Amino acid sequence: MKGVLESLIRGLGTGSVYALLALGFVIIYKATRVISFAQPALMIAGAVAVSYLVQVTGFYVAVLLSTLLIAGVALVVERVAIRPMVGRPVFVVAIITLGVDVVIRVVVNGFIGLDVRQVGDPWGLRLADIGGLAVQQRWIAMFLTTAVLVGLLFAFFRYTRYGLAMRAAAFDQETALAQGVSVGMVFALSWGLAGGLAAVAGTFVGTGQGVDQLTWIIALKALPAIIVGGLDSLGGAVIGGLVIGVVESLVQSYQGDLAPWLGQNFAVVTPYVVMLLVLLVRPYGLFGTPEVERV
Amino acid sequence: MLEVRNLEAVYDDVMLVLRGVSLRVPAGSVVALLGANGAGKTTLLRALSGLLDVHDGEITKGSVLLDGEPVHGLLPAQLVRRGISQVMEGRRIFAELTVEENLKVGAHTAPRRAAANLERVYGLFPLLKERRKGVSGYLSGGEQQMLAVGRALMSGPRYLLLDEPSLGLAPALVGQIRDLVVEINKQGTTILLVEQNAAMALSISTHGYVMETGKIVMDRPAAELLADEDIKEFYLGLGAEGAVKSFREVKHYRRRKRWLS
Amino acid sequence: MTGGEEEPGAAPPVLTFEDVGLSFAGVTAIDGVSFEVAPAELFAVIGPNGAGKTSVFNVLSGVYRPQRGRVTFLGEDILGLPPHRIAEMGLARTFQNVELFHNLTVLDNLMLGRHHHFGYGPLSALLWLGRARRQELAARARVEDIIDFLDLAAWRRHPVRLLPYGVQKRVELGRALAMEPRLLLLDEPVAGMNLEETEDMARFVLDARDELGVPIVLVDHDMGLVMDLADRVLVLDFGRPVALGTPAEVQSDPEVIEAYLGGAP
Amino acid sequence: MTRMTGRTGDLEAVAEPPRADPAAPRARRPRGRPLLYTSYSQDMALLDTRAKKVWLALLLGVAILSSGLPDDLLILLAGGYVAAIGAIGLNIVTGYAGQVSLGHAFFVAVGAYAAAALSGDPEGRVIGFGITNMIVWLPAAGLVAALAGVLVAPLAARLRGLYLAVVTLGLVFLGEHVFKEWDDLTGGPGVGRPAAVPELFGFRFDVDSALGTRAQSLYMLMLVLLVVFAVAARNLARSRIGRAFSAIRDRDIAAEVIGVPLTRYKTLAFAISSFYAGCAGALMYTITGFFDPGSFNLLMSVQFIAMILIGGVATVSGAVAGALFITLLPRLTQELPALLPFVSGDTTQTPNVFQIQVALYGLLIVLFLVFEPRGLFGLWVRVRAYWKSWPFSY
Amino acid sequence: GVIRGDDEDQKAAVTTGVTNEPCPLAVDRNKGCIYLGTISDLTSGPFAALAVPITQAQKAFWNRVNKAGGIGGKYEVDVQAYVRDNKYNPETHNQVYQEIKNNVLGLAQTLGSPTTAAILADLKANNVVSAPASWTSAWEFEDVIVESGSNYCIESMNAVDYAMETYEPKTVMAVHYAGDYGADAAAGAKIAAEGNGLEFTAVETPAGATEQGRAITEITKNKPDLVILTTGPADAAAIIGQSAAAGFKGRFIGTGPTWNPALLQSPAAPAILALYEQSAPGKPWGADTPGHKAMREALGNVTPNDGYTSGWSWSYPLKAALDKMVAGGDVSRKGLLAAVKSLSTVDYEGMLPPEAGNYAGDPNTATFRQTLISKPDRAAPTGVTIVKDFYTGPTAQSYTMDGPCFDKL
Ligand SMILES: Nc1ncnc2c1ncn2[C@@H]1O[C@H](COP(=O)(O)OP(=O)(O)OP(=O)(O)O)[C@@H](O)[C@H]1O
Ligand SMILES: Nc1ncnc2c1ncn2[C@@H]1O[C@H](COP(=O)(O)OP(=O)(O)OP(=O)(O)O)[C@@H](O)[C@H]1O
Ligand SMILES: CC(C)C[C@H](N)C(=O)O
Ligand SMILES: [Mg+2]
Ligand SMILES: [Mg+2]
Repeated sequence: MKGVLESLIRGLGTGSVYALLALGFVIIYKATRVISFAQPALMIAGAVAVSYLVQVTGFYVAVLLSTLLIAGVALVVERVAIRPMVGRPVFVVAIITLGVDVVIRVVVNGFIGLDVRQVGDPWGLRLADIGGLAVQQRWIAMFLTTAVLVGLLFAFFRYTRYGLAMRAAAFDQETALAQGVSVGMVFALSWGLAGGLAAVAGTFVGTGQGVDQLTWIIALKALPAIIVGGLDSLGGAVIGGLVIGVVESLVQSYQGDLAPWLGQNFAVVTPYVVMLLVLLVRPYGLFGTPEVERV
Repeated sequence: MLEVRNLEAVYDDVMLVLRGVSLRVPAGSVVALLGANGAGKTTLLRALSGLLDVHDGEITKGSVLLDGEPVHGLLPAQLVRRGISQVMEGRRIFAELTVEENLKVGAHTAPRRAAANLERVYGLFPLLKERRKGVSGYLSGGEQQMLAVGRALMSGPRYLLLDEPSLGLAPALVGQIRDLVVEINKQGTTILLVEQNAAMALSISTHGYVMETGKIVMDRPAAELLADEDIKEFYLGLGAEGAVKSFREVKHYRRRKRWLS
Repeated sequence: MTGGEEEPGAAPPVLTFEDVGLSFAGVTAIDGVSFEVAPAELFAVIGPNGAGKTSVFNVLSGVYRPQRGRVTFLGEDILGLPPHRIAEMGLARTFQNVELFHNLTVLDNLMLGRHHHFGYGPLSALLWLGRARRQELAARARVEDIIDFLDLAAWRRHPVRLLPYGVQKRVELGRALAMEPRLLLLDEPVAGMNLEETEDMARFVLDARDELGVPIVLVDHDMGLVMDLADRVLVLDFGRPVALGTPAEVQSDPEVIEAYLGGAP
Repeated sequence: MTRMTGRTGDLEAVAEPPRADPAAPRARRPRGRPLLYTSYSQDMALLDTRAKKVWLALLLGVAILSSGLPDDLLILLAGGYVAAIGAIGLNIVTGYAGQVSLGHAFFVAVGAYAAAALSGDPEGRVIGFGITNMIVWLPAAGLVAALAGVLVAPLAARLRGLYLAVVTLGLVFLGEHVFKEWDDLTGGPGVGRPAAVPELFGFRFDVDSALGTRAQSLYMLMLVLLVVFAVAARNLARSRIGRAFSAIRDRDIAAEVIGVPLTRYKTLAFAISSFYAGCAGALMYTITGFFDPGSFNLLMSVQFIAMILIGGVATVSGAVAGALFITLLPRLTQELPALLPFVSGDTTQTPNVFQIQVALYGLLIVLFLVFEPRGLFGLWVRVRAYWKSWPFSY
Repeated sequence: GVIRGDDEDQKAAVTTGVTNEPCPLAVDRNKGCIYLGTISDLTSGPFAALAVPITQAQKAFWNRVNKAGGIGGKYEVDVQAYVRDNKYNPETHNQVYQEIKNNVLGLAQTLGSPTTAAILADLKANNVVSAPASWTSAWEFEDVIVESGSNYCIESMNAVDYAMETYEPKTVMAVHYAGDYGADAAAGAKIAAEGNGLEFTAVETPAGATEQGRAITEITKNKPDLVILTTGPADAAAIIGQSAAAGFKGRFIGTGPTWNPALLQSPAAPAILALYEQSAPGKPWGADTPGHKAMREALGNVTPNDGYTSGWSWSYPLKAALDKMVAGGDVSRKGLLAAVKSLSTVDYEGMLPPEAGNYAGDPNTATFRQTLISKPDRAAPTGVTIVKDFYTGPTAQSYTMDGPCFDKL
């Protein structure tokens, strides 16, 4: 039982990182109907920026600066490579983000160099004792940070008109323009937010274990998470991320004993299995908006 | 005053669709723009609201002046802020948003007046109020058309460009739309009305233009147009003696208009 | 009268619609509507916006599944059949908001109308063997007739998305005709057209009925057109039938005037 | 080589399919189009104009003459031709039928393993049946992959847009897992297995022979196969099936209402597309002779998508052009930095040539798509439209 | 029978990849040039962090050879004209190999097993001698591949035998990547464990520090006395750090590529210092041998990394073979291969024992079986100091190399 709880908590910890990553994807999707494949690069860039800044400013300031920096990078990318594509087929834009990802990663890899870089977080691998359970402190930090950021985002979308503007722009850019929505501004906003979130997520990925040139791959975990939650739902992204994290963690712990016939490391593909199962029942994920079609 | 001078517009760098169009919409007036399918009416409205770009189109010559100031380089959002708002052809509602959300997007540039404008629109279209929580994509064609008109009013525009607002509306509602146009015009909004329902349009306009293949071919006060023989025949469906013709008697397709030859 | 010999009701009806009811979460779209369409009849359905006209079409073509009622087409019960099956039986329609395949040319759109008339499979398509080739040529000849008929020759190779609205409506009619329908449903065929184009469309509709003998169900808000062309008219309001009769009868029905026509024409 | 010239009639389909031209109405026929067709069959032919025939002859000539290029380029081009077969396949499901699939790598893998297993050494470390004749394993690989496509289709048919894209991406991850675990078939990650043996009735294409070097044989083999697959795809596109695919892409409800059964056609699209992918997979590794399960990843799927986007969606010639572009791009970017004197060849320096190469790869894709979102085909249409509609077609 | 365009370039050629013209960066312009290719994982692949220093060290190595008079006084060696990035992808590897193969005599480096396997047939058909950058046991069976130092399989056998002496474990767990690297080492650990009568389990783990949950669970649940790790550095840190945090007290021994000096900066450092040791096919950067000294001098002011050490030491057999080839007079690929086959010792300037360079015998006798064990040490340049110098454990000693180990897991 204790084992189950511990792997559940580990799942919630990694799940909150997936959730942060997923939020970035969802925000961009909401405004542009594009899955931005540049998120992995922005994430890793954020972590690497922290690993340099932390030596000068200390951890928390470094995270803040890195978040702003990466949001800025995302804004530049948006302005240069995405804005000109307003009104273009989304898949073309998706492939462009992929090219952007390649370019950014080359640069970031230059900064990573040969070694594993440490983000210098205050938690390390220290444990906290919660009701007799050994819980890594960084997981608690991840979970709380995610909760706070999600709260802020919800408030932003709830109390400003930009949430609606994003959805309108995503549905029909021309019509949104005709309503006076500055589609460019909406794009920039979504990219900026997503970039900042990626930086925070990247930093958390790096806690306790550092970042190297391969760390970006973890960002892909957000894809099944957003499908599970529904591509355009912020709440869904959070739930999806946590579900994926928890299921994965449980499978890591118990699949070997319970279902060895699934092969070694079945956990690696559980996010996708969960995704498929959810879609069998709900083709738009748990909270996604169904496409409206009538003739 | 909204004024178009000698405007030329091209799609895809090659298709010349407006060929030197000039037109004036004096403040406070209702101006009708008539023309066959493909004449370039929608293109002209796109040029006025800054949306040509989206269609790979551009203005290659001429100018658009708003109160004497050139505005043809401005972005759509800037134009909306300056008071030009458009009801687009084909309704173009945000199908995945609810009725009320659609209207709120219309108020994007005027958040402070949103609540008041919302009440005004609901007053004009009670049906929308009834369905305000419903997903707009499931509305019937005519209901969507009301929503599109309502949405354009949400920014409280000074100039309203209406692209076939009566399309798909039941006769009773066409009457209402006409009254509505008159009403908003009275409340101070200037209107450029593109319509296929020429009788309705001319009956409430001060001035009318007829456009064919990218050119203005007639430019007269609405009353004169209503009396014009050609307009009667080709736009109002009145025979020489003023009697309404029956569709069953129509024998030929594609007649040439006299003013084009 | 162009309807020809068959008096409505004499021969067995092509279509029967019996006490159909359809509603969506909270909205009643159709509520107990019944009617029949006789061979070669031009039957019109009118009513205010949201009255349920398009929904009737959607039920007929299998897009909506009503909660109650019975619908037969050519004597067969078609409720529950998938749309493509109904289309294969010979029911063709146009849509209120033009639903063409907008990246395809006029020609391809029309050829698509003939989709279920082909009988060759993937292999013969990949190899373009005799069968595929012969059938395509035959279909092309039929489609060219329609192009001539609807005067679409000038647009033949244009992607339909670039065509003016009125032409798109004509292409849609052409696509329906290419299906060689045994019943034609037209949803607001002249909306957004000027007078001249409306006249053309009226001509096409009449000719289609007269030359091909297809019965037609027409929905439109252009009263001039409806009253001129229709043999019988059904009026709906809030999904309920309000009146059914000849144009003259319907036009003078006070309930219809109240609900639909309004004061001014 | 003489056998090849008989195919002259077909390759031009690759050069320029008779797409509708948006800019010019029929009344003003573009130069090179005959003013009068005497029959619909002429009008519907793949090569309906003289210009197309000339283009064809030119392209084919160039392709054949290219067999005199150095071996390394031939190998590269042969790889490009195989990639083109795969890209044409993806174009069928994604370009024509509008079902965006990021799962192409999975179907490529299925084909590659089916072929490798069929033609593998029965005594070897991994599963093999010793049937090396291509005439057997190539269609078989296609069919096994097509079967996989048919199995996936029912779920796929329920999904739309990016949901479908990510689900098919999941397929790649699941497939990777299976292939990595199934050592007996794949040899396992980092170890791999020998690929299918390209043998046709005793003639081996993967060894030097009297007819030419190994590279020349492979090049010609892939060229011929590409022509065959491309022509078949063009045929499909102009048939009822291709039209039905496009109809589903443009407006699925309307398609169904005019009589196109959606699920059946989506399944068919996946099946045919996967058939192409399977064949491409089977052929792809005959060039290296060896492959490992790590190759069938997201990157491969994405590259296929990039090929059809860069080439121009829903055109066969676009897929071919895109495939060649993507395959040749690394070679190109390899040469470019040499022109920049300040770039270091020293791998410990940043930036060094190798980093610049990778960055250029990404950058060129971005630039290309930003400036020509309709791809190479769009570029071509633009050039053509410019000449044809001058001064103005209206 | 076809006339090839590239024949012209070879006018000044003695044979493929050897010219009488001096090297582009020649020290002595009177000498000819032997070109060796390099195909490595230079940017985006998983081993870039190792490949870059390997490549750099080899450049320095050959530069030193050239300065010292080159090969037999007649030739210098160029390893810079034909360097290609394989992105750790077999097809790419093959493509770039095709591109350079007519310009090089052999390959100074071909990184990775599946990648090298993708060109192996061609290497064999054309007698292209190549130095691999990987230590998999499969290479023992290929004449054209000149491997230096023990393979992963032997290295892990020795690691288990060392642990037997030192910690007397009862249970052994191999936590490993799949494939030629991880499975090769795990197979060695298994053979040694079985030979020593220990309980053995193998846990395959995917790459990625966040993917190690299962490995950690297995370790903390089964509490093996010894864990043989074959992963990458970041993953190793995750496994060691989090297992220790969860109370695991057993020992870890990792293979060479598992280590990276930066791990001592990670939060897992205390656990690593307490529980971890490292097996290796060669001595670390700071070792006191003439070869190491020469390497440090040649590379100058770089951040120490044992990628350099490996790249440098692998080059000795190629140099020995080239010397022998030039001395023997048959300057050609065949000549080089013959020279390789006649080498039974190589002078590694102390970096490896001379017997490590045995390419003459059959695979089983030629297999080199000595490795060493180091322990983490903050003071050492690459973070490790030797605790047990070159040795052969009893398992490795008696083991018959009759096929790649990874097939035996
Ligand atoms: N995006 C576009 N690209 C290319 N050509 C276009 C585009 N939009 C419209 N056209 C062409 O421009 C011409 C004018 O079209 P426009 O839509 O302005 O006509 P309209 O007068 O509004 O017609 P309707 O009454 O049918 O709405 C038409 O020939 C049309 O085919
Ligand atoms: N799929 C659906 N989901 C929810 N409500 C629907 C749906 N389809 C139709 N409705 C509702 O049913 C009613 C009837 O719609 P329908 O489209 O049939 O009207 P109509 O008579 O065609 O009107 P119009 O003349 O405006 O086109 C409307 O109130 C509409 O909002
Ligand atoms: C550089 C090495 C760690 C490479 C690894 N041994 C492989 O064969 O792929
Ligand atoms: Mg218009
Ligand atoms: Mg309707």
